[in-house]
Amino acid sequence: MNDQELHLRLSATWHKPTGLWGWLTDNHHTTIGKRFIITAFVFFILGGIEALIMRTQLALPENHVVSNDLYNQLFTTHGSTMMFLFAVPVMEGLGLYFVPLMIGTRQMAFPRLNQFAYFSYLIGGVLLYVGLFGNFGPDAGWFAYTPLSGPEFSPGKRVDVWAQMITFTEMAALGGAVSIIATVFKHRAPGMSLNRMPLFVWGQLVTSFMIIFAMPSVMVASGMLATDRLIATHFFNKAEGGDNLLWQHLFWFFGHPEVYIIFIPGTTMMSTLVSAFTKRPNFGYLGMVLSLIATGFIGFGVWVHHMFATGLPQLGLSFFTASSVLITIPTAFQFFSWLTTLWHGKIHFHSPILYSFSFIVIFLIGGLTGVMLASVPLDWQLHDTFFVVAHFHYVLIGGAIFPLLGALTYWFPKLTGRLMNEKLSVVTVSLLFVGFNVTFFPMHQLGLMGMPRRVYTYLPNLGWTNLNLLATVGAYIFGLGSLLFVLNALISARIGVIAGDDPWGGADLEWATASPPPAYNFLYVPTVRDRYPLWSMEPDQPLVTGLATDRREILVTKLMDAEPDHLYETPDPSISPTLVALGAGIGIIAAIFNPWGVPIGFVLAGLGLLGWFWPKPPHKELLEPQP
Amino acid sequence: MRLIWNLLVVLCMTASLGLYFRGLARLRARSDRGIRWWEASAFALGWFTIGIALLSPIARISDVLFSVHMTQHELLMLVAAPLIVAGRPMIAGVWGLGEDARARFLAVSRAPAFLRAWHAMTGPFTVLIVHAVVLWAWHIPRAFEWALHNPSVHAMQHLMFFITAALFWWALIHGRYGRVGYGVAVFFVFATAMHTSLLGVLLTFARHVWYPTYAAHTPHALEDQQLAGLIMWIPAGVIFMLIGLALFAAWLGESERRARIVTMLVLAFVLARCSDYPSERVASAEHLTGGNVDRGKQEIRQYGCASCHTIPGIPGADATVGPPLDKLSARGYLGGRLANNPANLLLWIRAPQSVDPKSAMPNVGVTDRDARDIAAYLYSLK
Amino acid sequence: MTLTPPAADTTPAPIGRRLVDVSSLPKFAFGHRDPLWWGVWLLICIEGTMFVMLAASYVYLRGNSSQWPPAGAANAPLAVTASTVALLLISIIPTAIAFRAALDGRLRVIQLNMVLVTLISIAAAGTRWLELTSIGYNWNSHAYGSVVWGFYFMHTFHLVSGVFENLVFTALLFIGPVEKKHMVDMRLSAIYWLFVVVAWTLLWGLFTFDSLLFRNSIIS
Amino acid sequence: MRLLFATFQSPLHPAGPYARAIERLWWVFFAITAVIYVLMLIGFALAVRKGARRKQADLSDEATRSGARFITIALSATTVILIGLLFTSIATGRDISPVDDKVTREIKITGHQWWWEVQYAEARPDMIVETANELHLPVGERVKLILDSDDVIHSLWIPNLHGKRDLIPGYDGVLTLTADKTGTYRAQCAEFCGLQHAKMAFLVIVEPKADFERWLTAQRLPAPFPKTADQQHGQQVFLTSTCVMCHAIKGTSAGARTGPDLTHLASRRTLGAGILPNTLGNLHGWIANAQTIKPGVLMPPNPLEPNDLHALVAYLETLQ
Repeated sequence: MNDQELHLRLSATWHKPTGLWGWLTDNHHTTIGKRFIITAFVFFILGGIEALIMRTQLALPENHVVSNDLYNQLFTTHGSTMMFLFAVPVMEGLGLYFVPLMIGTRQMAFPRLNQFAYFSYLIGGVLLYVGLFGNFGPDAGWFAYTPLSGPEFSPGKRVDVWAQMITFTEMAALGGAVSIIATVFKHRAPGMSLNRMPLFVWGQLVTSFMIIFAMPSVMVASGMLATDRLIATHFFNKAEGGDNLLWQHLFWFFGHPEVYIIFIPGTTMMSTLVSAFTKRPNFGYLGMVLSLIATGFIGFGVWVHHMFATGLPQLGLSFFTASSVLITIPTAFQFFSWLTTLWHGKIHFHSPILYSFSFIVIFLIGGLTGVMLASVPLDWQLHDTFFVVAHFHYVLIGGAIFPLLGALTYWFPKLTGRLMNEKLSVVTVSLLFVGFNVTFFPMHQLGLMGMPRRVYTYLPNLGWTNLNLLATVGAYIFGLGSLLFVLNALISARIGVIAGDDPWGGADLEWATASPPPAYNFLYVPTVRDRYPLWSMEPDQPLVTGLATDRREILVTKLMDAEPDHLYETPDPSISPTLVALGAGIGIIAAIFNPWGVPIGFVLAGLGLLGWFWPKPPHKELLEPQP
Repeated sequence: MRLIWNLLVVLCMTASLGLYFRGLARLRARSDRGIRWWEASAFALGWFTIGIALLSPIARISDVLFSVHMTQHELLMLVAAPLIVAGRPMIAGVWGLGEDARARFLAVSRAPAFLRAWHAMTGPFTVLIVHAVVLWAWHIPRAFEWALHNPSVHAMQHLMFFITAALFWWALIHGRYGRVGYGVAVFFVFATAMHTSLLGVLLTFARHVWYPTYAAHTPHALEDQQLAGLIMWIPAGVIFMLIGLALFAAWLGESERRARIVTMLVLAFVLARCSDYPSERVASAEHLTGGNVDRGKQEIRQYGCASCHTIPGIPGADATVGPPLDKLSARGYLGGRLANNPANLLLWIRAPQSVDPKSAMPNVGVTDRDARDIAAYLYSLK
Repeated sequence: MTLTPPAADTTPAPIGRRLVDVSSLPKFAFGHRDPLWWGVWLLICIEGTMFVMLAASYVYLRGNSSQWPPAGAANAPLAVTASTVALLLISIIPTAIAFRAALDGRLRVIQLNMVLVTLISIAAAGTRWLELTSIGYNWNSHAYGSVVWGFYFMHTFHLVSGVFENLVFTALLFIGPVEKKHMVDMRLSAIYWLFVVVAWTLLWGLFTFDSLLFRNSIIS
Repeated sequence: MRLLFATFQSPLHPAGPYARAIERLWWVFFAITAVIYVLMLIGFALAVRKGARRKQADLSDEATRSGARFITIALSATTVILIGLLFTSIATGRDISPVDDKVTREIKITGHQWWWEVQYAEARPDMIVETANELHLPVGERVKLILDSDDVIHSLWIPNLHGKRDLIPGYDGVLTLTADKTGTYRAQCAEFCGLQHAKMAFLVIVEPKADFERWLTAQRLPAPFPKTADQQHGQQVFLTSTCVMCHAIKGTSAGARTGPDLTHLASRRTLGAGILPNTLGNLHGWIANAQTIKPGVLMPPNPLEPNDLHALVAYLETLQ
């Protein structure tokens, strides 16, 4: 069989269904990954518009652009969107798209789970926005502190929408995480031992583990909140033995790791970019990996620093400060490694590396203000002020969005086959950088001048006006930059320069196949001999052959050393996972109005699951009944 | 009662130290391998920590302050236990025994029943669960109070803490999967860190004094309990993290080492599987060695390889002095000494005596060029 | 850096390349070699964390109340709750036998034991129903009621899914055709069932023996 | 208005020892982190310049060694600095959380949606002073604030005197503070508490001891009986309209506790929880329709006849 024939056969086997039916049934990781990314960007734009409306409202004191009621809905939706509907899904989307390509396999471990995850995510997101546009959007903050979010102080359906949205998006995140872990552990190309995985893949792995242990906590919490509201349980009702701080503990046990769930992929994209544009391996690979793991580990131990002002045991405060400060060390290691890599590398100035430079300038401020906030006395003054708003935007936009946009520019050819317009990209990154700093730097000052967070307006005589106006101007510049990025992506996807397989001379396996990759990813699964396979690829590097071409068979390798182990058939397109998501969706949304929705959704989802897992012919290797 | 237990502790500790260092001395007298100095130092440090935990004023104050008591327990479980385990006390201990006792011990330890029990007891999952159950069970108010009032029960509590912790660390560090299992170990360290932290969290945020005895000793019993919880949560969590990271680093190193072996195996695998693609077999064999298969065929006859070896494709080469050379590419080792790769094959063809002076294969003065051709031919065989 | 133009055929031709032929590898594997094994254990991690969070909430709420359980809060009769736990624990035996038998594909043994597991799990669901109908308080009675009903809700959800899974699996074993790789799934389903059993045993122990566990603690 | 808020609402303008300790800590942190930031940026600038000028990436062992050396040194320095900052922070934390309970006064502050209730504790119930949205403190005295909430979580933040502390229903929070400079300081709710979180402010008036005692004595008196006919009419309006459903005026039959106690309304400086100066005009508008000024506030619009409204305000103005 020659390559042309092989190509035809594999294309037929891995054919992606098209049209509406295809949209509902396709489970290929590139399709799902791309969908996650695009949907997340739609939510990013919506969240951004909310931010601009809020900034417009705050531009002047006693302004009347929106009412306080709408403002509260807007900031709640903005926070929830950016955390649950944008940051986590977009990072996972990139993982779904690129992890299999970077580790050299044809498909993820559980494609149907990914499909289910996507539809759960979509339903959750749409639910939130139906709420906002129908004027029953949640208004108790993205943290939904009880008792404010409880049945007594938030009557109506608003917070219910929020709680159910959480359940959905967390289900999606968990599904993706399970799939990514199994894929990374079992689908790596022969020779790619753990010690040779790209740092981006490590980031996805650590993030996924964090999701597995952090998200259940918020699901339990949002479940308790929902039942408190719907069937009058008393988890957070002080009068009947419940407790309000329990909510905060459960929420922040998830909420703090959440920050690192967003930030860790950001740092590994940063590592990818630094290495790709200096043509040099990252310094201290082992240290980088351990830093990621240490960050993940410590991330679970510091949630209490969101609660310094609640009056915790005095004794504990110094311990909590210490553990919060500890997390600086692994991040510092990564910084020094990038610095060293830049120093010893040959820097090629393309737009993606400019995003990395922005990351350094911006995130560093966020990191240093983080050290300030870890100090209990300072936190008592700065907590819940605009200083904190500035801090976490410096951390999250600086630490995750800038590397994300850089990585998308870098990987754009692999997603679309074309390069993004370089000149536009340079303008974009400049606008974003300037806009960002003009928006958020003054907020530090505002916080120190006593401006609290989450206020829909402020009095004219407090001296906050000028800085707020400045921040609003910056927000529009930042908005313009984001818009330009989206436009550049849309235009370049149609008329950009054709990129070819490997336009940047990248090191990792995703560049070893066509751009965009064919449905089967690799004509022959590659083998790997070190951490930077394409830089050290020798002409005689073996290829894997012998995988079936008439069904979607993939190679499973061993966890540690990626020795070929067995063959595994991944499922064809199917409607069942979509139906399961839909069934669960009907149930959980119905539950807002009537608790019987839960069992109904359970039954509907169960029927879908039957279709999902019931074995289909042709049956191979039958088991003969033994006497 | 207390005095008796303290005496017993002193006795046990002296005995164990004597046994360990006698074994260590014997081992080192026999060979320079075995237990390394840093391992022995770890043991000594762990032993010293036990002394601090059980015999210093810490032990006395721990009756009054829960936080000190907690420190004592963490010293036993998180400092002493892993250090002692790192010192390989079993090996040294066995060697420290007298000749007869050692023989008897070895006989018992090799009995299938004993092995089965030991195996069951030291599975990583088992030790995780056992340690967790012991830890949580002893913190149940009733159980803890019992230990506070009864020195024998208290001794039992310490013993159980220490033994289950030691088994936990033993299973993770030296356990049956060795370094391959360090990944599992990292996960189990994480799981243990999480559940012990949870206990710490519950103690920190509790509004009750869990153990009333302490309330009788100090008016600040609640603060004392919070401090105890915090010690269990944060400093202990940091120690867990550091151990976890160290194990993880070792795991990655092991994965690299194994991947090298696997790459070698894959190479053999590749060549062995080439049979379906004859032209590529030749091409890849030539690529690997830089030689020429056809010329190699000639040279094999010229150098007289056939008088000792059976070689497919060479007329008359069916001698049985040396091993047959078919499927050479699928072999793991050359001459029983060298890993099978092109460079080693060339070396072996040209100078077997320099690799293994006891080998019957002579140095027949093959030139580098010819050796490459011969190697190419041999690797092209099915 | 120069941008390479697109090649007509983007995949390198394998001529002259060494190939690793994997066609003879097995089509399935047991234990941690199998991706789905990881999927199931990760699912257990997720669900387990949820149970742990619920149990932690129980202990946390307990610490904030002066009386726990509140006066007059009567749990379901011990005989009923204990028989559910006993049934669940008994089901471990046939599960374990089927688990072993799956390794060498002894279909008869598996079928027999899966029928047993299914029957026992249905019986456990029955006693669970009795439990639910005889709890002496409601979820909206007090926080204690909320959290214990929380245990019940979460676990009954798992129990029903488990029964459903056992039923479907047993049906599959009889309807056939049974493939060798179903033995892998069979073992995974057994692992999950074991989790359902262990999770309840612990939760049940926590709230049933509450007074025994916490009797000595005092309020400051 | 300007006069009212003459002092900046800012942690950087401390008026008490605790806020001052935190301010000092802030400047220590600020200076050190600023130096680190500048050094890091210089480092990156140099690295980028170096990297840009190279012909080729340096993959030599020497480069690896020097990189490892740099990372080790830099990471050690980071750790040392962090430990230093940690101990500075802990030391300040100890300074601002006095262990002993030696205070001259206990004041209970209860958060409501969206106003503050203030109670000066006294042994005799009839001596208890109750006011709202205003905290008077004698200069130089250490006082203990007991913090509670009636509904949702609020957070009391008087940046010029101390850090913030949450008011959580069912938990008695404690904040001990001292003011050592007279003046008026603004405070604001810092935890999101619903619709009018933005307009839940608070004044802290630090006075010389004598002034404070005078104020306290005045506050203990019940409301004076209205003198003029207009004022008496106003009292009638108050007692017969919906006002009494929520408000109390000591000395009259009005005793509801949902809204602020109005016994000494006229002596207060602001209306609507620190958002309007307490002037005649503002009081009219506030009573007539507080919803336009503070949308969502629990006080309903009061469509009173004009003369009733004037009389009511005239009465309320007597409540000194």
